[in-house]
Order: sequence, then C-alpha cells, then structure tokens
Amino acid sequence: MPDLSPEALASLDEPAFRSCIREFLVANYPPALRNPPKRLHFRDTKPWYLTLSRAGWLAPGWPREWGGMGLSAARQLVMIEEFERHGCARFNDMGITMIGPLLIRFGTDAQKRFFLPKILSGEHIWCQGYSEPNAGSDLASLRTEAVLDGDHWALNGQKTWTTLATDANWIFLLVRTDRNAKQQQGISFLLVPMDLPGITVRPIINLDLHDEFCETFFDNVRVPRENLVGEINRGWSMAKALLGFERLLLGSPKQASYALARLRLLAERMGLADDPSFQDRYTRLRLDLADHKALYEDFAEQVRRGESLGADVSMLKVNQSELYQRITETMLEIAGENAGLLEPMGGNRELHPSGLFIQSRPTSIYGGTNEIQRNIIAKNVLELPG
Amino acid sequence: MPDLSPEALASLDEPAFRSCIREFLVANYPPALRNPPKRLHFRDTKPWYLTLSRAGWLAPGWPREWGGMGLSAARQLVMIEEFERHGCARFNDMGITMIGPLLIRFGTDAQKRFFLPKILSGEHIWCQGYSEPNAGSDLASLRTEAVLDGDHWALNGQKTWTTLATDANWIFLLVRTDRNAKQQQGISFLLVPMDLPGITVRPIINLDLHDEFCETFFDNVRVPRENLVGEINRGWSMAKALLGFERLLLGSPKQASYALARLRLLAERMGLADDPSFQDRYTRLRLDLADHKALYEDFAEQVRRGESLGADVSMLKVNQSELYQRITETMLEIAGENAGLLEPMGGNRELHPSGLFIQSRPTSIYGGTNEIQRNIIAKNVLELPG
Amino acid sequence: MDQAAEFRESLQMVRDSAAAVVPHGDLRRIRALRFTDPGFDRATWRQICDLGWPSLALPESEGGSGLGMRGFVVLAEELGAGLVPEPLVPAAMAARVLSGAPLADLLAGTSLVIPAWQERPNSLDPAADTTLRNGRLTGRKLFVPMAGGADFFLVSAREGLALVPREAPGVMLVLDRTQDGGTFGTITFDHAPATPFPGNLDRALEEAALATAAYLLGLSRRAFAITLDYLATRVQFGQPIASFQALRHRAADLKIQWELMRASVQSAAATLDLESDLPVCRAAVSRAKARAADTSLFITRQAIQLHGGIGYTDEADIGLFLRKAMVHANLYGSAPLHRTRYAALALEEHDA
Amino acid sequence: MDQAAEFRESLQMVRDSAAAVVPHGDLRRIRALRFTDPGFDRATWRQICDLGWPSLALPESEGGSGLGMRGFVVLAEELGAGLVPEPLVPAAMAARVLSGAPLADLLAGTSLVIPAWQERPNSLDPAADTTLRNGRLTGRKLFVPMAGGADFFLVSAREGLALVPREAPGVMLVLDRTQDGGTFGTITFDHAPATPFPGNLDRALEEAALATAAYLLGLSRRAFAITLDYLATRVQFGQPIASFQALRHRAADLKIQWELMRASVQSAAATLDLESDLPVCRAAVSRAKARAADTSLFITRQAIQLHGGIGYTDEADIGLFLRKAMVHANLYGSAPLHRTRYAALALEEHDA
Repeated sequence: MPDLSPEALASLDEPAFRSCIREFLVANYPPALRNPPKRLHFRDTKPWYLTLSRAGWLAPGWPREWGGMGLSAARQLVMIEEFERHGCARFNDMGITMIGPLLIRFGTDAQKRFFLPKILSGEHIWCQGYSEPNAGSDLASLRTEAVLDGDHWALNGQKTWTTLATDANWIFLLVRTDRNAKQQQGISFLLVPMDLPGITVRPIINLDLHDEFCETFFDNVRVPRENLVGEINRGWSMAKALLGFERLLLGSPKQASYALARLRLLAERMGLADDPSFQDRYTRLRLDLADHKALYEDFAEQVRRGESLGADVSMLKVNQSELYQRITETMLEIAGENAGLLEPMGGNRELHPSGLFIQSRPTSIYGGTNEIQRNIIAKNVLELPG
Repeated sequence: MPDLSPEALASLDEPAFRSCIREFLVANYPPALRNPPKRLHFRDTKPWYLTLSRAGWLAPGWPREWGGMGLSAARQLVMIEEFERHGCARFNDMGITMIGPLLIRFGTDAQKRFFLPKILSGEHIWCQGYSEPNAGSDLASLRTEAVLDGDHWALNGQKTWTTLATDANWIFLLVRTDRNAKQQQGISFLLVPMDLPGITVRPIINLDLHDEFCETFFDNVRVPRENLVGEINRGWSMAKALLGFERLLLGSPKQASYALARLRLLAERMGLADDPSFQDRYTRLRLDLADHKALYEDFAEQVRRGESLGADVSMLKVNQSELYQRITETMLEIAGENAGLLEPMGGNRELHPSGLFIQSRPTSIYGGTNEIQRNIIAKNVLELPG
Repeated sequence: MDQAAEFRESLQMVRDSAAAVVPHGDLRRIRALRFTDPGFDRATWRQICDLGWPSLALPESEGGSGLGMRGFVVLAEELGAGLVPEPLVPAAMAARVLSGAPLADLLAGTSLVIPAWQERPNSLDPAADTTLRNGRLTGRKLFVPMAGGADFFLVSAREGLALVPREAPGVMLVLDRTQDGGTFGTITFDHAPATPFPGNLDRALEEAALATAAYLLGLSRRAFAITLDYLATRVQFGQPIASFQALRHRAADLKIQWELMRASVQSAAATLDLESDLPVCRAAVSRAKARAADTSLFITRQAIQLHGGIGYTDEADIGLFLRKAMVHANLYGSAPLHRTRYAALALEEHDA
Repeated sequence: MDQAAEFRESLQMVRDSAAAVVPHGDLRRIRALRFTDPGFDRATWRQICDLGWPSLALPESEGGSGLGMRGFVVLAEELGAGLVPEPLVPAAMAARVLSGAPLADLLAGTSLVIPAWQERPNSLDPAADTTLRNGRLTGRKLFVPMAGGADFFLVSAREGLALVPREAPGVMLVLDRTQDGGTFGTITFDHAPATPFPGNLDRALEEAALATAAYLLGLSRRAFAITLDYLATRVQFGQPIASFQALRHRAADLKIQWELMRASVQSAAATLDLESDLPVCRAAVSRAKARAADTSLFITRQAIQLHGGIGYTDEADIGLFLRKAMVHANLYGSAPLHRTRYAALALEEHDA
C-alpha cells in the first residue's frame, strides 16, 4: 500500500492520484453500501465516515491547517468522479461541504477551533435549515426569526426539507434578524445545537416511502449570541458566496448514467434488447447522455482551470434531471406490470424500475426547481428584459 | 342528375344530402384544382366560384331570402366535410363567410341590397383588414384611424396579412374611431372599395415564396360615411359576434390527415415502409390523428346539436396545428437530401416534403398564435387566477 | 328529449351514482387501505355489488344496465377519480364470462371471482400453458390483481376456462406489494381441483383494458384538478403560482392531453357497443389504452412537478395518483404493446 | 500561457478571421445570391482560398494550419452563422484527398473541385455502381452541392476515385433548386474521360459530415440571437414579449439545446483530431451530426414561431436560417441514419 496521506497525494500527477483513490476505495469502501437505492442514515455510513476521517480524506477542499486535504478544485473533481464511479453513498456531509467552508471563511477563530475538529471527528453531525414551507425558491419570504434578547437569540419558526435532521446534532439556519429589510437582506446565519429546548423534528415520509426529509420546528429556542456567523443581516450573501463548483455536481451525468445502464438490463430481462422500437429509443437516450457528458466536461474544464462558474451551469442541472427522468420513464414503459411493483423485481436491486422512477422525480425540484433554473437562464444567461 | 337546388336539398336526409354533394363535386369540381399545394388566386378559382353561384350553393349559411342555402350548422358541416374530402381549394370566401353574415345581422337594408347580390355574382371580391404590424394578437394597439370629415371618413393607417388583397376590389376594416376609448372599445367596422385614391397594396412574399399575403396602406383615403356597418365604436363586438362554428374548422383534422397520407407515400418512396423505427413513429402519428378526430367529433357534435362553442375549442386548433407540424417534421427527417428540394420530388406534387413542412409552419401562428390560444385556455377554460 | 339526449342523461346518472363510493375529495379511506391485506374493503365491495356495477356493461337481457361500455367507462372514470381500490374491473371481466350460480354469487357480492389468465409479463394473450385435466388444474399465473381478496379464481387453461376456489388444495398464492398499496398475486396451481367453465376471455379482456383506460382517465382528471387548485393557492414571489405564464401554458397542455384521452376512451367505448368486428374493437381499445397509459403518467408526473417539494411527500394526496397510475398504466397491456397491436390491426385510412 | 490556452487562442483567431467573409448581421449578399447560377460568388470563393480555408484542417505538413478539425469546425460554425453559400465543405473534402497540381489549383482558387460520390438518397456509402474503365467514367451521381459552379468533379467509382472536368464530353448536369437558393446537381457520366486518382473518401466524408454539423451549429446560433433580439424588441400588450415567462422558458430550452449541440460538435472534432480508430471517429461524428440535424431544425422552427406572422414572410431574415437548415440537416446523412450508425458503432459504457 502506497502512502495515502494528503501530503503524499499532493506530489502525485493526476493519473497516479486517480489510481490511488481507486485503490483506496477498493480496499476500504464497504461493498454493501455501493449504489444504495435510498439515501443512507448516519448509523449506516458512520464507519466509512470514520475511515475517511482517519485517513485525513474527509475534507478534500479544506485547507490542511484545519485538517483538510487542501486539494484544488480540479483534484476535488477527480476524487468526486472516482467516488461516483465506485458507487459510494453520500453521507451526512453538511459539516464538510457547508459549515466547514463557511467557518473557515467567515467564522471567528473561536468558532473554527471549536467546530472544525468536531466535524472531522464525527462528533458533530450537521443538517441544513434554509427552506421553509412558504420560502422555497423565494427567499424573500423567509419567516423563521431570531430576536436578540440579552446574550441569546430567541428563535421561532419552522424549517422544512431539513435532510436527515434526525441524524444531526447541529443545524445551521438562515433566519430573519431584521423584519424591515427588503428582499434577501436582513437574514443572518445561525448555528444551533439540536438538543436545545423548543426544537422538534418531524420526519416527512417521502414519495419513495423513505424518511430522508424532516420538518424542524423552533419554539422560543434560546441560542447563545455567539452562534451567529459573520456579520448580522449578511447571512444570505455568505451562503451565496459559498456556492462554488458544487453547483457543477447537480448536473453530473452520474444519475442518468447509472439509470441508463439499468434500463439496458431491464430491457434484456424483458426480452427487448433487440426490439427495434426499443433500440431506437435507447439510442436516443445514449446520445443524449453522451452529449450531456460533453457539455458537463466543458464546465468541469472551467473548474479545472480554476475559473468560477457562471449562471449558465443551471443548464446542466436542468438537462441532467430531465434526461434522468426520461430514462426512468422509459423503464416504466417497458417494464410491463413490473412497473407497479413496490420492491425490486425478483429481489434484484438492479431491477427496480418503479424505485428509480420515483427517485428521479425530485431531481427537477430540489436545488431550485427546473422552472426556477429556466428563469435564471432567461434572466442571467440570455439577459432577456422584463 | 337529381334536383340540386337548395330547396330540393332541404328535403333530403343526411346521407342523401351528403351523396348529392359528392356527386355534384365529382361532376363539377375542376380536377386540376384538387388539393392545390398553395392558396389559389381568384383568376384560378373564378370558374368554380361561378359554378357554385349558379347552382345557388355559394353561401350555405346565408338565409334563402338573400340567396343563401339556409342550411343548419350541422348541414354546413356536412358540406364542408365533403368539400374537404374532395380536396376542394379554398377560394376568395371573405364575402361569403364574413361580410355577408355581418351585413345580414348588422347592416342596413340598403347595405344588404347593394352588397349581397354582388358577392354572390362574383362582382365584389372581399379581403379582410384586421391585423396591423403592431396589433396582431393585441387589438388594443389598433392604430388605423378613421376621422369623420363631413360626409366622409378620412382613413389613415396600415393593415397587414390582408390575404389575397391583390384579388379583391373591396376590403373590410377594423378602424379606430375613438382614440380615447380603452381596450377594444372605440373600434368601428368600415367597408372600403379598393380603388379609392390613397390605397396602396403591397404583396408580401411568404416563406412558401407565394404572394398570398399583402400589406395595405391607407393615406388620407376618403370613405363615404354610409360605409360604416352597425353602430360606431362597436366594431369589435360585432366582429366577435360573428365567430360561430367557423372556429371549429381551425381545428379540423383535414391538414394533418392529408399530411399523414403523404408521409406514408414518402416513406414508401424512401424504402422505409417496413422500417421498424419509422413504423413506430408513424403509428404514434396515426394514433394522434385518430384521437384528434375523436376530439374534433365531440365539438362537431356540439355544433350539430345547435350548441354554441366555448373557449375550449381553442384546444382543437392547438392540437391540430402541432400534430400537422409533427407530421411534416417527420417528413423532413426521413426524406434525406430531398428535404432540401424547392420543388416536388420527381415532379410528383404528392411528394413534396419541404413544401408541406413550410406550409404547416403558419398554422400555429395564424388565427391567434398557439401561445395566445394557451393563454385563452388557461384563463377562460381552466379559469386560473392572475 | 331525443334518444341521444336520453342516453346522455343515463350516463350522467351513472356518473352521479358513483358518489356513493367516492366521497368528494376525501381520500382517508384510500390511505387507510394501502398496504393492508387484501388492500380493499369487503363492505365497500358488497356495496358496489348492491349498486349493480359488476354487471353494468352487460346487456339488459343478462341483468345489465343496457348502457354498455359507454356506461361502464363513465363509472370506471369516477372510480379512478376516487382511487377506489375495490377490484371492479377484474370482477366485471369475470361477470362477462360467468353464468348461473357463480355469476349470481359474484353479483350478490358473496363470492368474489378474480380472473387469473396471465402467464407472461406485458401480454394480452390469454392462451395458456396451464393445463386442466380430469378436473385438476396445473400451471402458474402472474400479476393477478387483488388476488388476496378473491374467493375464486377464473383461470384460463389450454382446455378452456375453469373456476378454482382460492382455498382449494394445490393453490399457492404469493403476494407482491404494488406501489399503490395493493398487491399482485402469483398463483401456482398444482393439480388443484377446478370446475370447467364454457366461454373465453377475448371480449372480457378488451373490456378490462378499456375500463382500465377509463380508470386512468378519472385519476388523471382528479390529479389535474388538485394541481389546478394548488397552483391557484400556492403563493411565491407574492403571487399565486397560477399567474406564471409558463405554468399556465403547461396547465393548458395538460388539459388538451386529458381531453384527447377522454375522447379516445369514450369513442372506443362507443365502438365496443356498436361494432361486432373484433379487430375493429381491438384497434379502438388499443388506441385508448395506449393513450391512457402515456397520458395518465404524463399528467401525474407533471402534477408532482407542479406541486414542487410538497409533491414529493407521501403526505400530499397528489402522490397517491402518481402511484396509482404507475400500477394501472401497464395493466392489460402497456402503451408499446397496444401501439404495436394497433399498427397491426387498424386499417389505414385512404380518404385523406 | 500553457499549451491548451495557446490552442484556444488560435481557435479564437480562426473565429475572428471569418469576419472577412461574414459581415456582422448583413445578409444582403446572401439574399442576392439566392436562386442564381451557380448560387455563390466566385470572387468570394477566391477570397476564401486566399485565406487558406479549404486546407485549414490538413496537417501543417500538407499545407494546413495544424488546428485540425477543431479549427475547421470553428470556421464552419462562423460560415453557418453567416449563411455563406460558397462550397467550402465539399472543397475541403476534395482537398483531403487530392495532391499535386489538382490540389494546388484547388487551393489557389483557380479550379473548384466538388466531390460527386452519392448514388442513393440518405447514404454515407461512397461505394459506387459507377465504373471507370480505360479512362472513361460511366454512372450517375446525386445531390452534388453547388455542382453548377464546379470546374472538376471528384468522382467515386468501383475502381477508385477519378477527376472529371465539368465540361468534358459525356458529362450531363441537371440542377434542382434547393430551398436555401442553391442547387443539387444530378450528374450523368456516359463514358466521360476521367483521370484516376489514388485514395478514398472515408475520412473526407466524416470531416464533411462534422463540418456540416458545425455549419448547422453556427446558423442555429445566429437564428437564436436574432430571435432573442426580436423578443426583446417586439411589444405586445404593452410589454416586450421577452417578458412573457412561457417565451422566456422556451428561450432557455433553446439555449440548452444549442449548448448540447455545441458540446457535441466540438467534442467530436477533438475525437477526430486525437483518435485514429475509424469506428470511434465515426461514432463521434454520427453523434454530432444527429444532434445538429435535429437541433438546428428545432431551433429554426421555434425561431419562426417566436417571430409570429413576420417570421412567415420571406422579407424577414429569420426564414433564411430555417431554409438553410432544411437543406443542410440531411446532407452527409440524416439524423435517423446517424443514430442507426451510432448504435452499431459506439461501445456501450459499462462503468456506470
């Protein structure tokens, strides 16, 4: 086994770096967790989290001084590609991808020293509190409010789509701290331990009959004053500033690519592999995927060159999600009565058309609905007036 | 030959009526004019116009006292169906379908006695002046203006899409007679001889390289005061009141049906008749057409029952035009290099994919664009707020 | 009132009568029955029988309403709108074939007979490998809807049809859950005692396929209505989202597609009532079923999308409609199967 | 500056150089040449030759720029944006095969050589029924673009390639007008005197197909830009129609489709430059050409629709783009042909 420390990896060229990651995954990733059909809970991913933590691989984008790998965006992309290729499950990564970078950039020294090590050790598991029932795509309507009362913020309101909130012991929130400010002003960034009195978490069963999402209620929760990050009323600007190359990942061909391979498998099982009408449709989907990959590569290349991504990256997200959905719709169409089964066909996890069909549905909704993305493209990319 | 006078036809049941029309068309319709690839000019359709006139068949919907056939909407539909089935060309019918009914309903006795016989005799050929360059779907922007000056209207402005204006010796106009009225108020209905000084007609060559459309300019044209129809400033209400079952015809399956038969012919010529991928696509189009016909029949049945049509008839127009276009798009796709030819393939008028493709384009634009139709459906059929 | 108007009024009465089992907008009963055994309510089933619905499509001479398939599709549409899980379509299929005491018991609601005819996925072919010899049935049947609630199976065998009690020896039933909360049964018959029955399922299968299309028509109608309500209610950027033109146009498209589906289903029902030529009937059924499968999934998918995040929760009723469409879209033949059958059966029109 | 950045800069220079022949936004020259003989301008053709464009894709060792197909598709895109009718793509196809004096004359602009290889509609197969015996060529070639302007034809025969002067005895040329104002030639060779030439058209055909895809990319880009301008300018109901959300979303979709086409064409060009395996190259070309054919027609159709009535006049420039797409979409293989070829050639990816 070669030296896989972040220091050693830094000296490798890209192919060597890539093959190190592959070897590491083969050696360390729990085989049972490859390509899980549903989002896993922390109880399942914890061993893998700790493996990464021990190797120093948990936070590829953080600077080394704070325990990260200090990788460039290009190298982080390589890692992500290899993790995706191996079918690694997403774990509870909000601490790594959101809070860590936020504190590193905007936090006080005390905040960094307190929180960052606890994220790396797995002691703190974070979840995100941005969305509200009436403020999905429309942040101006945000209503959860924090009012300063001595040394504490008095927090009231409700967040929704707090993914895996039942796993988390900390939540980060966008909260209104100035009622009179317009639009996205008057919003601050607050860190809240989940065990404070007045917090209630209610899992929401989703269409996939899974409890991934939650609603989280705050009823006069008293949060220490120092848990605010950065400047007051500047929360949304900070949150936006953190949107880096991660937006590329929303448009990754991963899901569509996975689904297309399953579509072929299903077609074989249904005796349609040589059916000309299926072949025609399948070829169109293959071409759509190949061209999506070409477009994705152009954006990935920007990231590799160290350029920042523009609003046009929304195109990837729209195209990927709708391609993924077309593929799973084709699955339903060719699966015959199997399309209605709740469980995988014959217990084979790879043959579950209805499951993949349902899982593909929210991809055009989360991260900003495709309608919102099209608004963005029209306004910020095409610069259409009105 | 049976008695084909309007009086004799009135006594027949529907099948007999239908077969009379078929026989008449076979006996009298000029074979060279069947399914013309482009809109014909009056020089070409005049003999047929006069044949119909002599038979008393020119104006199926007018009352008999004014020289019409006095047919019910149901019987008019039968006639239209048979004319379409036979591939009869559309002639310069604005006098028959628009001005005649308008005058019969809103005109003075003098107007009726002067104009109606001249329409039936072919002496007056009418064209329509509604649209303006900046008032297509948006009638509130109508700017052509008539100002009363003694016994005359002083007429200034510009109309566009005045179909076959070069054939016409009369034009009917919507003109603004009250600048201060809001929306569609302040608009009147004016009849204008085309030979008055100050009128200029400029043919517009269209995408089909045909001169069917014109622009018509009015520069201080003096129109006799009595050429206004009905009440002043009520022109748009009158024009709207005339929209009867003719709106059904915009959604007739005729064009799509014609195109689908040509698509099959083209596929045979290209050796694709048994190609499974073409078959799949062709079957979908057949099904789309069959279902469109079923929907059309529901609306036609309303007409036959004597009910008036609601805003939902817009659905037919949208669906027919887009189906027609899908069919001609398929033609282009399978025609190979022939898709680029300006003239029919091998001189066979039935094999002209590029021609039909171009002719199908405006069907989603004229008579209110499909975007406007969807606005109407959302507002008036679905009653969506906002 | 002329005959046509009278007929339309009778159809409206059928439509209104469905309210007995489909309380307007209330899906609590439907939710409660999901993922239970047998997935429907026996009391409601008896009520359905009391209303005479399993025999509705039969001629008056055979105890039916005389409204034919035009009446039955109206009823099935309403049951679809209410997501009613009781197995009316399979039972009506059995009623088309049965006679005598088994029919009487079925119609009385005392004995539920479910056809078990399918041996391959995505097939409309009731021809079977199952054998019936010396009163013993041997074979394997797939995708039998709501099989757990049946008292008898009406089984197709090489030698003809046969009735088998569910509890008979040699009958093994395995249930798979479906996305809508119901079940598909896989039934293995191993020398199970069976009573032969005359007739075949040809016509019954067409009727079941068309009634399923009508059921999809109804569930799509209701999913669309719920979505329109949501668009009018949900506020974003200070306005009801129904005011956004892109969504308005989408709604207009859904409406057009729904109306095409309706016209297709209703015209196919008229064809079945008025045409005796089986290929002509089959072409009409295939046209309607292909349209219904595609359009019901299109409408319910779009309904989820237009609901945004809330549409992806199991708490929102709209998801129930998507799940129901997922299960019923491919019953009695998928869209590709029906398109292929249509291409083979339907005469080209040469009159254009 | 690293190598990659330098290459990008060279491509940008090619792009900028196209302005010599493509005046920004002015289509008067293009209009004037429609439906004339030979449908393009010889002076412009010489200018194109002076700029070295017919050999742009050739290796530096053969007098090319060394920018390969990545350079050539950038140029073809720009010419498409200007609807340039001069026959660069067929001439470059000839340049790929020719050598010696014929090549020098072609590149000097003194002798235009157009390949005549096609004998069946919608085919990419240069294999021919045409025969070349004892220096005499006999056969029939179809769809030869701008044939009226050629000095020589480069003809594929069973025995190999041959050069035939247009004015040679036994050469009969019939021209059919095309929707964009150009022509397709049908050429009959009846024992026409011909000079054999070594080589084959395999690679040249792939390059021509890809360059045509790039030409379609360019014309679609410009059609879309004109349409965006129109949306921003045209006022209805008191607002620019660009403010209507349904049209904004349509524009966003057109943008996404255009970007997919761009990525497809550019990645195929890179494949041709970097890959020597012919099936891999063919798969990439088929992918790009299928996408370009479909998307260019989609964008230009929508451009007409978004222009409303004015888009249906010949006076409006937007129609020129639709007509050009109608002609070029199916040159060097239609979308169905390329999809079928892709399915046969491209390896399935098993890494997903």
